[in-house]
Amino acid sequence: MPNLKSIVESLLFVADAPVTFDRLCTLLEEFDRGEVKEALNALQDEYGREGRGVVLAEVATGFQFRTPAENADYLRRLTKTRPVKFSQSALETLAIIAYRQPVTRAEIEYLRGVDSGGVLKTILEKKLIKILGKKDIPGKPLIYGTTREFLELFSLKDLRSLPTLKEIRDLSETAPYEQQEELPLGQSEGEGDQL
Amino acid sequence: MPNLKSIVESLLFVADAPVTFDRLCTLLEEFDRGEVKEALNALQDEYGREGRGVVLAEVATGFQFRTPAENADYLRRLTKTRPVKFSQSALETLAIIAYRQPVTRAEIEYLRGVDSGGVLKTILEKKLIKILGKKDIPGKPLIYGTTREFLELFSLKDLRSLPTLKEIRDLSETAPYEQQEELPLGQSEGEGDQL
Amino acid sequence: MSGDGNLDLYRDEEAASYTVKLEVFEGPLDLLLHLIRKNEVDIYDIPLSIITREYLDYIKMMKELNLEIAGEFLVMASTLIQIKSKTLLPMPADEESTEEEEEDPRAELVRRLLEYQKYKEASISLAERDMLGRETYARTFLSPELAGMQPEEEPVEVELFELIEAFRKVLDRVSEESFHEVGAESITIAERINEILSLLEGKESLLFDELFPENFNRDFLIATFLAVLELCKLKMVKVVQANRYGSIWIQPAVMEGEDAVADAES
Repeated sequence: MPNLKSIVESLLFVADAPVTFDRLCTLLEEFDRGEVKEALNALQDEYGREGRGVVLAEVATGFQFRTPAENADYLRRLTKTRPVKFSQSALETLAIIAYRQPVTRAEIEYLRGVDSGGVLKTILEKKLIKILGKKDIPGKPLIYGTTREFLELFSLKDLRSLPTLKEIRDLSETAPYEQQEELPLGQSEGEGDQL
Repeated sequence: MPNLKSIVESLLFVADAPVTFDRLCTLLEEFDRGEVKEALNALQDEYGREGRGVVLAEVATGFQFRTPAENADYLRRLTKTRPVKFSQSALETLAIIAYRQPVTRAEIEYLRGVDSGGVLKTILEKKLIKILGKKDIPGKPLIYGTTREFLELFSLKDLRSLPTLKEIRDLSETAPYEQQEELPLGQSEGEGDQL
Repeated sequence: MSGDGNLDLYRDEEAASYTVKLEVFEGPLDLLLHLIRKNEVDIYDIPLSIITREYLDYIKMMKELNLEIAGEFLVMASTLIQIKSKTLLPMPADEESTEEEEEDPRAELVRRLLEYQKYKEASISLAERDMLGRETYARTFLSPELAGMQPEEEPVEVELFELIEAFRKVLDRVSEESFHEVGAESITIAERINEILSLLEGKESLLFDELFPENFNRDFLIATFLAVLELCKLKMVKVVQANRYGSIWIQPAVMEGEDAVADAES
């Protein structure tokens, strides 16, 4: 016997946008609208109690769990140190520097085919790369390499522990067994019956 | 006077990944750890009651609100995403890596008896395993281990909460092995995201 | 052929039209375990004649169905035949039987089967757990409460595999000739370059011999030489010798300074 109140609670919790009553009834077509309404009311009572960290808000577009305004300051702390995902361009640039160091901005841009100044600045600020010096060619461009922080980020002992492209490519190759010779399958047939 | 239980509830609710107890204490530095622990315990009691549509789970060394398994069918209607399906080879490889990490590809293949490069690449791409570095033996093979995402996916608190490996003495007597035939090995194609 | 030895009979319609039901096995060990269980025999005393025959029958059936057979299945077949022929050999006359008793030729296979069985069990219990996105759901999106807030610090979250995949994508776009293969060797050279540069940091010169620790191996030596050559080519170091037979010194050609960092901002 399904617990409708529990189901509605789950649905509203997982939904990434407010859910209207009609939508709820459509999702739960085997229940009648009165039952759904009842479950919703029970939830509103429960989440309406004093001192809850989650409330069931009814906004123009439907029902949604939200946090009460008085906790907002604490939530802000959560975002202070939110881990960020690298953009593909940052990842590419970092990879080129890791595997080709020491390398100049012009070389990076040649490989990537796009301007990489902004991205270089970002990963410099994150201290994942450093300026090793200047290349003694006309224009004296800066040359870049990775830092100790880079190794720490990837828990690498040293640059030698970086996997090579070949090692990754080998993963998707087919087994070396393919050139196996034919087995004398026929000759074994009789043998098995001997015992 | 801030209501710590309410604040912790809000924090766990908006966080998009499990929050460890230590992280919680750092975020709430003006409270002492004992108080935070108490608030957390009170929440666990509250969300542990019968018939809740949201439960407070302990996964990947942190705390996270999740929905109970009995509501899964209804939630599927909302998310419309087909549940993740794993091939037996992905599961076997994951199990070996989980229990034997750090482990090399050669070790995995010896244990499974088949080439596992392709499946390794797939679960690397899914971020369920990661490259830990290289083993300090001739040839310097890559070594693999499981990720936080692995723990989150399988609702594991940490690697210690993996069920202990059973040493099976006699195949023909063991009940668990009997279930092998019921594994939906063939019926997986088409539906779901096969790994 | 599937690299995993995953022989899925019902992958295409042609195969599905066969009425024979062939079970799918992960590999030879999986198939052997199945045969042992099916015949209800003791894994510590495998009747090789029966098991080998059934194993080969299975492979023969796959051949008849024109299924590709993973090489590992064939390797195991020959192993089985080998072990079987050993067990069929008459025991040598007991003259030298005082020596340690020879191990059962099946022992290694039994060990592997038991070990494999252990992980197969583990994989089954993994699959039975409440899986995120299957039995249990969490909020994985950014809450509206946090949407407008800009993080102050940004610890980076990235896996090594993502880094190398990004590099692979770059290489895929660039022609082969303009980019020689990146192997372990160039990593070592890059590493030595960094080490030499950090050794040079804040110094006016460095004795060439200092680059070689007491017990270096040949690869290390080559990498160090190539690193010094690369640094010369980049004009980052100068190699000088005080007199014809004197010590060789390495000097930084460009001093790293505050202005270098400032330039990066541009």
